[in-house]
Amino acid sequence: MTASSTTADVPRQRGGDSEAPVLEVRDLHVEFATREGVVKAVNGVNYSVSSGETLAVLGESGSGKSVTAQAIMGILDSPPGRVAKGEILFRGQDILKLPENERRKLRGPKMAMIFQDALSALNPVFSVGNQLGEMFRVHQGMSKKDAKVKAIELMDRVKIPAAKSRVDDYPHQFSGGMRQRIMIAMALALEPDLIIADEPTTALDVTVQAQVMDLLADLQREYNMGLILITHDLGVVADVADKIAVMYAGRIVEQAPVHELYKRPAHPYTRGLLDSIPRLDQKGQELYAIKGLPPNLLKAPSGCAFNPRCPKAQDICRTEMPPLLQVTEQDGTELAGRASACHFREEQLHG
Amino acid sequence: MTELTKSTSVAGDATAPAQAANAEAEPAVARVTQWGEIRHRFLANKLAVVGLGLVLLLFLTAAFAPLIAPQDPLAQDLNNTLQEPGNGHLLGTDALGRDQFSRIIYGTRIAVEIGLASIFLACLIGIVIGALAGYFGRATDSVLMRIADVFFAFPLLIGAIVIIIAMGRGVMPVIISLAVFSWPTVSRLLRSSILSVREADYVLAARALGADTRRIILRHIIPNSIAAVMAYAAFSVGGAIVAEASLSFLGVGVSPEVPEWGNMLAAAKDFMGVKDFLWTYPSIAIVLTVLGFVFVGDGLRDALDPKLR
Amino acid sequence: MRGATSAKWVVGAVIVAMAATACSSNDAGSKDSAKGGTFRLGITEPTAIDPYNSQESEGALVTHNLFTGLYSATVDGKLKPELAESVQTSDDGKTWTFKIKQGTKFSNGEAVDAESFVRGWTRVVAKDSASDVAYPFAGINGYKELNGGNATTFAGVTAPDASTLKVELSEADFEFDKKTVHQAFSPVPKVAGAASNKAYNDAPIGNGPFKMEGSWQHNKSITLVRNDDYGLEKAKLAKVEISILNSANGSTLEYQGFQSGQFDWARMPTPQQPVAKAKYSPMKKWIEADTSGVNYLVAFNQTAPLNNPDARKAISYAIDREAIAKGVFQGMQKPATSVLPPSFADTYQDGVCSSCVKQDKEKAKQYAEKGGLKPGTVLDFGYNTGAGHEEWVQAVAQQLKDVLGLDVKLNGKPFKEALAQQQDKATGGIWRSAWGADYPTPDNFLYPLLDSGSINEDPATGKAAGDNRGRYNNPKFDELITKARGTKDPAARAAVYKEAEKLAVDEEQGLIPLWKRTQFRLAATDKFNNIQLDFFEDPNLAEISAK
Amino acid sequence: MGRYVIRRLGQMVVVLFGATVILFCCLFVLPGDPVGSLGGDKARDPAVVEALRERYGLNDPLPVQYGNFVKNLAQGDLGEDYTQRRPVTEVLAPKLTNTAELALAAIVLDILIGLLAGLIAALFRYSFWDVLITLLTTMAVGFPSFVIGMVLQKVFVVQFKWFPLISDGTMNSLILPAFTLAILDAALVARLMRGTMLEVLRADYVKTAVAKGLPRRTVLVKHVMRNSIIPVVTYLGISFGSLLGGALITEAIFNWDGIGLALVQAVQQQNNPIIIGVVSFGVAVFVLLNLLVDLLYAVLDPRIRLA
Repeated sequence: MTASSTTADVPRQRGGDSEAPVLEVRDLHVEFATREGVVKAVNGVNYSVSSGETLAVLGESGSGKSVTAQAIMGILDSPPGRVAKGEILFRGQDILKLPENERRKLRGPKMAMIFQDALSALNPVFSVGNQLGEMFRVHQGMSKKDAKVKAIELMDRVKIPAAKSRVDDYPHQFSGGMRQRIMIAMALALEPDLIIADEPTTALDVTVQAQVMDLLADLQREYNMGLILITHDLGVVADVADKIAVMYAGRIVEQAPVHELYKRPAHPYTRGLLDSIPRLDQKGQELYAIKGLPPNLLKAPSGCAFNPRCPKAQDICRTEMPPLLQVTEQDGTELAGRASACHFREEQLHG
Repeated sequence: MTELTKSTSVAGDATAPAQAANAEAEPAVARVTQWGEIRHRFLANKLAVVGLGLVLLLFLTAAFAPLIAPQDPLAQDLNNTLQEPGNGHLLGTDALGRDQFSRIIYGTRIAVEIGLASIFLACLIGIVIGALAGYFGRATDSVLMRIADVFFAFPLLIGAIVIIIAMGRGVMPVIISLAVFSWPTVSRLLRSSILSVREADYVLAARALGADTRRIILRHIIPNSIAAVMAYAAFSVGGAIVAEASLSFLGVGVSPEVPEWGNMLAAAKDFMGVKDFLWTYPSIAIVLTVLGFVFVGDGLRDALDPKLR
Repeated sequence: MRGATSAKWVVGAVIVAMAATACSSNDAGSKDSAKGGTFRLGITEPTAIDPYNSQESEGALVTHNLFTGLYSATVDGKLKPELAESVQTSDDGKTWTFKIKQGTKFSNGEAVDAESFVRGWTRVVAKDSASDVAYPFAGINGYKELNGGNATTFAGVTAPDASTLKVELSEADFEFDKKTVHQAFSPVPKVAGAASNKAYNDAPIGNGPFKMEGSWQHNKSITLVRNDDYGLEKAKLAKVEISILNSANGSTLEYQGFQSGQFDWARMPTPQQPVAKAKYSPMKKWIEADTSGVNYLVAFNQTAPLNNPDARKAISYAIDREAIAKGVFQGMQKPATSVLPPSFADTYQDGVCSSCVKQDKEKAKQYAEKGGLKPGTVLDFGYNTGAGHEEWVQAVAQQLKDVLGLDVKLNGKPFKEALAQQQDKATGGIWRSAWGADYPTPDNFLYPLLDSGSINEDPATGKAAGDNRGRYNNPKFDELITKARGTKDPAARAAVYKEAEKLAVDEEQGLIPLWKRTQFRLAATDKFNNIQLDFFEDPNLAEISAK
Repeated sequence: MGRYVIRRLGQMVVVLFGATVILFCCLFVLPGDPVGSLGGDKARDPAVVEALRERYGLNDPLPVQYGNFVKNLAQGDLGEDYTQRRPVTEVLAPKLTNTAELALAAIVLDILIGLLAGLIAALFRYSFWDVLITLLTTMAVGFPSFVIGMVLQKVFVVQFKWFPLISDGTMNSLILPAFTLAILDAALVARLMRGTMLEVLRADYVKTAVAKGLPRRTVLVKHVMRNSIIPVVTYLGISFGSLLGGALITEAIFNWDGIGLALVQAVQQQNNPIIIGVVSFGVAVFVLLNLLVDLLYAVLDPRIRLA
């Protein structure tokens, strides 16, 4: 079977150039034109992800994390949205420069996306088999019958019980967890190099969340794919991610390997996020919450966008925008893969 | 559901970031400011304002018809029949030498009278029956809704003709016949919005706080359902005016001697190609009036429920 | 869709037509049958073309050309013998003996004899037929029994031999022969069967100058072809194609069809008449005729406020017929000054209704005062809607208001409702009405409209079922009518009818004449010779010939 | 599904019963005698009136008349028309064909014009075409069909003579009436289509489809159209009533020999069997059509469960 031969091949290839990132985002700017003015949703984001690596992008809603993902996939609503500046390198090639038709061919076979709400992300009027099989029919010109066989295989793959009898069912006939598995199956169908999962478990029950997350992680390992996991849930991230980028108001405010970040956040916003996770050992204490609301992107505050909410904000925070800079140990040694956009990053890290 | 103009719909476009930004900046729905909000959104809609202008013009013309009309709309002048526009008659004269401009001006009265009265009556019946059905549910609901189905099943014009057969021509029969076949839409609207509002959080909250049912209906359910009814009503007044003119055009509306646009068109029909001014001007009057109500209805609907755009 | 189906129809019709012409040209000795031309016109759907129930002008058009009876009427209301070779009338005016011309045939070959007439007449009057045109037979002995279902034969109509038709009347009527021009008096062949014979209803076999080609295509068409075996003077046209148009806009369609060359004969909508006249009159394609009818106002003689002649005269004087004719009808209607139409040359009295001649406000007011019509008196003015009367009644109402200060209440109703109200005993005021003659006799106006015998009041409900809905009731007038009917000499009879009209219409103003019945037609005189409007307001198909 | 259909058919019978009862009551209160006059405006002979009243059972009490009506209706018999005395079914059949033709042509136009205009407006949102279409559709809603009909007739028949005034049985004579009848619904369909499509275009599953690397055409035709069409189908079902009402006007203006014109004439003539025939037919078709639309809705949208 073709499927088995490719699965055997591809990981080897990928293993070959694991040093070069699958995807690299450079200085990405995304804007939305609205009646009230131009909304700058993403303002110079940089990140990369390699084969087999998981990058978690963290942030509140409106922080620009989903928009970045949509820009990568090329599914921004445009108009009004557009990439104003920047590069998105997929295996070294700037895909923003590709003609739409070329770019389309990447989607599915090379990169795929998993959406937050599988119920609305699956077309309600087509059977799941149809929607899964569509990947094979469109990209590989497979016949309807063969595509259906593949669809059943995929459903088995993501552990949907009785796949054969359910392949003709419609999305609304599945439970939330099962639907998300179908989304995952659809993303995996053509074994892409990169998967972007946009809050894949947010809409699910807690018990199901872990199952789906585990499944995703297993499959990622198995296929050695790059994974961008977009979430606002720090709990989810800890187990699966290799590195984390924290976004706030369209910028990355902190970047770090996962455990480093948990141990020692280098940005007050990250600190706030971590503190707001309920912990068993602090039962009975009042839960921490970051005060205030995310900024209005139409009129972002001057200086650091987080300053109105920051407990440690100083005058400089209100006037000068802090760039994303390398974070060092107290002795000055650079911390690999760590950066923070805070005027007082060192204090935050060590204090 | 549908969009009207560029200006109004852009706001609805707020994609992820802007939406998030706006939504969170205005927490929950501040019910106190709702009406102000609606007015604001309505007035921001250019077509709606144009429509409002047309409707106001219609009302004013109807109210001050005797002052505006240069002549008695019934005064005949058999020596000056079928005069082309001009020569002392701005829009010409009809087959009995009556001043067409004055007749069109007076025609606003019938249009306003029938349009408003029939829809008001329809809303009244519809709200009562819809509220009863939605509130009591079960047997009451199914009986009332079957009755509504019966009336709903008559195409408006055809049903209206049947009633007019029984009642004879005239203003009152037209009003009644239009109302009788329009109310089911209102009651369905009200019933379904009651059913959905009944489970809405703030109603559950009110119930949890121990508010009694009647209070809930009057204070929470009706005001929230009325919005949809109002938009429907504004839109339907235009429809009722068209229906009323259609009935007259078919020779079953108000009495032929009444200065009314449909009557004028019916009388002018045979002059097609000979005296075209006889039907063009009443047509323009009808179109402007209906457009006015359509614009207002659209604008109201959009303002009341921006989601629907 | 439409295109496909109607294309099929057209093809079908062409094939039928070709077959028909092919057949007839093979017939011996009818070389000219393919010649003669085709006359095309539009009518609205008739009620019936079978003589048993053929009634309005459209039905008459077809029936008269399919059937030939004892007499026909000329345009000016004169009798023209057809199958009646001779007639004898008893001195009491009750027994009529007609000699039927022998040797003529129905188009199925059956001979036309006296029995065919008995058959035809019986068929109309029989109860089961429920015919709308049985009333002209009402004066014949045995009518009540046959019409009421108590007899199956018509006692007063007998055929002693094949060429003799004997008719016995219950009352003297020296004008009975004139009644027989009505198409209901047609002979029918044996195949006609009962009135419920649907096949015959839609494709009657007759003895007229034309015969049916195929059946009546309801709402589509009726096609007539020349009857080459016709026993009298044969028609010249080879074919008559009658398109059936929507009655809602029949005249508009006819007019447009004429303009585009689709029709050779047409009516036109009133508003278009002046334009059409200006255009077609110089081309000699314009036909204008005062026909045998009158437009008038019913005045309710027995109910206030018009229960005296003075009040009725006040109304009549107050109306400016001339102004309305000019202003509203754009000069296309002419004021009527009598009930009997000018087409009845022997009895026509121009200006017999002195109040009709000219509007006279002074006289109107004087009569109003005498008749108790005070300013502010409520006057109901009824009319039937949907028939084009909406406009001019308003003009009349306005004049009554202006001149007499009456509070005129216009009351438009669909015809049947209007009728019910007119028949009601309590109804007062005036009502718009019109009358057209069924046969060319003054009796056909004066008796139904003004004789007390035509009130026909139902004792239980008080409803007037007759045509004298104004309930004019004057024994003197009734006497005159009876006298006229019993007068054998035509000139003396005409004098009595004139006297009766003067009494009822002038002296007592039993009803109020308004306009003559004036008809306008367009005719393709460039293609056809001798086109005229006949007594029934139809083209004289049997006499038209192609140029 | 089967049970649902049966239940709905049951409701339909109730609705039809109610509608015909209303109809009978309205006709019964009329003062005129339905057989009281001839086709023209002459009174009928009393003897004939009586004979006809007997023949048509008009002397029976209303409930008996209604019972007979229902009994005959069950056998597909709508009685006899009062003027020509031909079976109503026979009189109405060709008219029905004509109206069906007109209505069908109008619905096809509705769908063609409406969907296309809505599609263009939604896809090229805020473009010149969108603004134009939005404006035109909004205006069209304000133009009563008799005004549209008269304008079309004046311009294309009287002025340019492109179309015949008399229906000559060709496609040509169908165009203007069908257009007149279609215009309002086409505009409403376009507005509905535009709105729905904009909503659908924003839907997550469309994003998914794009993210799956489907060609634009597949995304539009399969994923967007299929979902956008659902409300349009429902709308067309409900709009059938207004279509019939519009047919009254359109047929009157264009002399289209359909049931609408027959109704208007029957009202003037108090030809009750025709009125009853046309109105009950209209009601029945409307109700049946809505059942079909609901069933179709369930087919188009698998989320709908008929119960």
